[in-house]
Amino acid sequence: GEVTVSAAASLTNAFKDIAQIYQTHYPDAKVNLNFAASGALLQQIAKGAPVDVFASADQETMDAAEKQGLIVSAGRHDFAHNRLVLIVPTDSQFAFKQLQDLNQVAVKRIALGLPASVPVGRYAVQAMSAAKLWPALENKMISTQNVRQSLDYVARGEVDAGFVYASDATILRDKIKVAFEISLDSVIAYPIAPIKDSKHSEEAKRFIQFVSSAAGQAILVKYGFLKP
Amino acid sequence: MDHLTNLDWTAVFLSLKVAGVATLINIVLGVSVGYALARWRFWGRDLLDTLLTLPMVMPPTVLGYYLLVLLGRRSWLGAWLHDHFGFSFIFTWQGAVVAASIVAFPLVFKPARAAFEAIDSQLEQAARVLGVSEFAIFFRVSLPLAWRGIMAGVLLGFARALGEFGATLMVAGSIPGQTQTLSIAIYEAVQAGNDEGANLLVLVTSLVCIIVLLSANRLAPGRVGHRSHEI
Amino acid sequence: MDHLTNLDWTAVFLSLKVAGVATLINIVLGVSVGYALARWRFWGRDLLDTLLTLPMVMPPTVLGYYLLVLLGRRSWLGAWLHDHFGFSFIFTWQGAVVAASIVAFPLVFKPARAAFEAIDSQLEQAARVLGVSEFAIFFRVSLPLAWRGIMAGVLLGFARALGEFGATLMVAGSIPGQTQTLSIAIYEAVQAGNDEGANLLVLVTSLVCIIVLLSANRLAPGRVGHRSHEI
Amino acid sequence: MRFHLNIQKTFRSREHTFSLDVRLDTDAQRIVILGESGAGKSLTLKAIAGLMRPDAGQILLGESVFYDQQQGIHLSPQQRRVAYLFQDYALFPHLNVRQNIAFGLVQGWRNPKPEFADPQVEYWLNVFQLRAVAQQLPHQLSGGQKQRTALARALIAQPTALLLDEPFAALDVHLRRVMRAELDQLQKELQVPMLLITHDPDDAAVFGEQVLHMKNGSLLPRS
Amino acid sequence: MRFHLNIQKTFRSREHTFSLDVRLDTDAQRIVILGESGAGKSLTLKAIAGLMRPDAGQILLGESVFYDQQQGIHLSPQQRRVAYLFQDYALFPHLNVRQNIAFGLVQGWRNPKPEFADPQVEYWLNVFQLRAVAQQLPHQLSGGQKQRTALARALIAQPTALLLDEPFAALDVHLRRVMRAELDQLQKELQVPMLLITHDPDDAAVFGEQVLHMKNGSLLPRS
Ligand SMILES: Nc1ncnc2c1ncn2[C@@H]1O[C@H](COP(=O)(O)OP(=O)(O)OP(=O)(O)O)[C@@H](O)[C@H]1O
Ligand SMILES: Nc1ncnc2c1ncn2[C@@H]1O[C@H](COP(=O)(O)OP(=O)(O)OP(=O)(O)O)[C@@H](O)[C@H]1O
Ligand code: MOO
Ligand SMILES: [Mg+2]
Ligand SMILES: [Mg+2]
Repeated sequence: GEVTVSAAASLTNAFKDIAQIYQTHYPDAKVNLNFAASGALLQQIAKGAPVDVFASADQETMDAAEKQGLIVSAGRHDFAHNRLVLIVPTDSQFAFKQLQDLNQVAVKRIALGLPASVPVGRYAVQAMSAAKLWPALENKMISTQNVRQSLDYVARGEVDAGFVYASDATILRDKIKVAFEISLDSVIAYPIAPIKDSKHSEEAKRFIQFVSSAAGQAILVKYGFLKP
Repeated sequence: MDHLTNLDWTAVFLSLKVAGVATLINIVLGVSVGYALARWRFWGRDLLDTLLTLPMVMPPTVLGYYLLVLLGRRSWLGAWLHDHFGFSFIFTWQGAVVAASIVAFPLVFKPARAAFEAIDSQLEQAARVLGVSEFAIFFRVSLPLAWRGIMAGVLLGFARALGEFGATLMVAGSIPGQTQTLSIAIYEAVQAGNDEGANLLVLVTSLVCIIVLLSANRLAPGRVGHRSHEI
Repeated sequence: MDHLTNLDWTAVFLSLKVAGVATLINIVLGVSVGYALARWRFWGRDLLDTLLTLPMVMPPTVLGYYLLVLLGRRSWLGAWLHDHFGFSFIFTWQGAVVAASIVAFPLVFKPARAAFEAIDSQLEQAARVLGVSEFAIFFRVSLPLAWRGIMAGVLLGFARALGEFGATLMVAGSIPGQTQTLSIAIYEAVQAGNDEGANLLVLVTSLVCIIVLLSANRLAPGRVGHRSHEI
Repeated sequence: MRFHLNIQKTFRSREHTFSLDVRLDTDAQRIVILGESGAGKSLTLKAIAGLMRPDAGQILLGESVFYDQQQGIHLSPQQRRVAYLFQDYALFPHLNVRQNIAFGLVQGWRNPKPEFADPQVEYWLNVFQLRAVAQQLPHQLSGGQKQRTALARALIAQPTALLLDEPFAALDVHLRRVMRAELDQLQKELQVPMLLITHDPDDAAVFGEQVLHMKNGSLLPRS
Repeated sequence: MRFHLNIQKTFRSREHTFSLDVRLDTDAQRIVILGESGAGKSLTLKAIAGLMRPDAGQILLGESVFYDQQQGIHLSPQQRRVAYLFQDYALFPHLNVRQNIAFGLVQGWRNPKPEFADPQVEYWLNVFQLRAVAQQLPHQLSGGQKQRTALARALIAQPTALLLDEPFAALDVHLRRVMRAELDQLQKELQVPMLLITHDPDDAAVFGEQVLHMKNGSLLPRS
């Protein structure tokens, strides 16, 4: 049958591959993928968009969906983990090893996904706060609309560094490099869940299973995600 | 590559369909509203004009959000449409048409109004005295004389409808083959780091736009009674 | 709430500054280009017109990306500006102006061209015979007669510049108090699920736009030689 | 046919006020209006054609009430069906001579084609010597060609009255004579009232069953 | 002053070809052109004013070469500085009577103010009896008022020649007489060549030092 999957923009490449393999596995299936920012996807679902599966980039959005009764809570689970990394231009003059290094005067600007709406920004702020760096670094931050904008700023040398997920760092590999990984108190986990109003709940369940299967996980790993 | 080429064509046709239908709607609505604003004097005319321009100032995503609220299944209108016709604007190409129409509407009605106002009203009077109905005067005198200005707006509106993605993405989603227009595909390719794909799509969109605009220029009815600068 | 109110006002003034300067630039450039396209016949004129319309069809984010490539520190132009003047468009309000100008440019030049083409060229000839220079004729005859159409485009362009956020965000970033315009603030509020904040900002933007557009209508020079429909 | 005119209208501009006050009641079929420039001749014809709404008064033509302020009647120009020649022609700039002349012959929302053929159109093209320029647009015409086109356009439909504002002003003496004869004949066939504004004494001689003088917005008694 | 005219120009429209071929060499200061409608009179004046570029020939006025195809000379209208009255007036619709008349008096990029005061403007407003309507826009004028405004606008600057296309066509007999006298005097003061197109034999009588007849695009020898 047909199944419509709303997935966070950061999952674009991985889910395109997964859907393709899924369809060769199950020739009767047809996967419609709908990508946007997690928040936009939630708004669409809340207003009755005919979606069967929701894969969010953060727990908060999925929590909100659950609170509004939009998803089947029993079917919710995490299907991937990610790591927070600091990236710099390949020709960067800096050799950052830890968050404290960002506190030099020479470091002028750092790209950060808008904490209010971009999950990666939220995790980065958490990490900087934990390291007691947050108010000090705050006015070096350039807020970005999404991960891609952060990547572009770093790649074009407009900022000295940027916070992204390890999976995002697989894009523009020739222009950026990972300086170091940032350890967090909590794990970064991607939740997936079937939608309550779905008319294709069987197909939805089968797709969610496939994402968590070995085949699905292999693809996710290829794009920089970790097994949950 | 093959896959990409296939994808392109559906997106191209979908974009043309969405922008084309939206433009048709705006020709009818925009020209009528422009004409009404130019001809009828009523209290609050300029305020109405300004209110109708507001879709321009709103970030399209926000506009898309409001449309979602208005047309979604939970809304009065959305529920009614769904219950009676089993139809919903959300995640359909018709939803994309609605979004594109609203975003492009001010571009059509405002130049149309200015063009109608620039007509020498004595010509419309001459037509009246000749016994031709107001309806016919509109098509036979006012419209041809305002043609240039109207076309400028319509072509701008078409280009905008073709390029719109903020509101469209919100209302219609981004489902390849169904609602993924060229500009959404571009946006998505950029997000996914597929820069060559994005550049190719930008090229395709630009070509589509150039072809449509150039052919529209050819379509224009013969130069409307104007001397060249020197004879 | 207090914080929000404070933020609003900087964003309001910044938005007005950006949209205002962008509109001034477009009045000069858009009207000149519109005039040149209307008056000079050269090969590829319609093609040039179409190419200049292309910023309309590109998703603003993509346009912003190209601007980043063009103006960024790694570009020839960006590097030159940085080395000689220590100035960069990126992350400055001037960058926002560039983005807003480019996005709104087609809205200004296209209606302007149509308005200039609609002028009865005999009037310009009459001015020539009276010994008035071509430069003065432009300001004393062509511009006043094309005024309505030009204003329609300029007001559309202003609204668009005020509402633009895709390209602006890319070039200027979103630094509160420095480059965070109203529409970027709206976008962020919506993204953050702060609906009341977003609604308030939308209201503020709409009011700003209404006030500016209505006052611009008042500014228009007296009705340009047109009879009311019935005397 | 009785023709009753009693209209008042005031125009105020910043420095200047112009008051029109025209009273006329006549059975004459051919009326010529003479008068100095700015006397109100054109405004009077406009009021009769329905292009200017007076402040007060009545306009009656035979049985028809064109305008009556007290009864609140103000027929639209379409309902009056008069032939009206604009002093400055008001030709449609996007239509050629043939289409301009045929304009009132076709109803519906489409203009006559550039090659529109019709016995009446051919007749007027010949009589007014416009055949050679039939395909030309107004801006490609000479002054006299424009005037003849406008006159043909006005006369072609079967009008209830002929209102002609200096119909021969742009024509040479020879053409004036030809067209005067043509108009003379037409009026006799149609038997409808004709009001003609002119500065040419010859026009007054041919058409002036009643000759009126206008001055400062009012008609003076016959000279 | 010698006036030499030798121009050729062909207009082709779909059904009709019109060829202008005008040859004139004269020392006369006052030239009246008569001729049937569509003969090419207005086109000839346009060529002299620099508003129409001939296909071939020369236009010489005294010492000045206005146009010479072989030498590649084609002065702009601004350089010729002739007074030209358009047959259909071509008044600026956005300027009032006063501003229209003063238009050529001010250089620079701003139009004269609506209240622009200048002895020359006052003079012509009085002479042409336009004082009362000085603040009105063209669409608020009568036909004759428009024509007088256009004539005043043309005459006010010190021109090198007077090119007048039916200057009195819309005026009543009395005004014609007044303005004819005025023009007569002006020409005598300025001592510049004057070409006047008219259909009125009285004009020919007053101004016709040399009377030319035009037919089918060519000038016939003096009648
Ligand atoms: N819209 C208007 N506003 C103000 N005044 C006007 C308007 N229309 C006409 N007038 C004035 O009314 C007067 C009469 O105008 P009208 O056109 O009837 O004159 P006319 O008798 O036809 O003169 P002519 O022979 O010069 O054409 C003029 O003084 C004119 O300035
Ligand atoms: N742009 C043009 N294209 C084609 N034909 C033209 C053009 N302009 C003028 N003509 C033709 O040239 C001829 C001469 O026109 P012109 O205006 O010089 O006549 P005129 O002698 O001034 O007549 P009138 O007394 O009626 O004003 C006319 O037959 C006209 O149709
Ligand atoms: O600024 Mo937009 O216009 O996202 O489509
Ligand atoms: Mg008149
Ligand atoms: Mg002529």
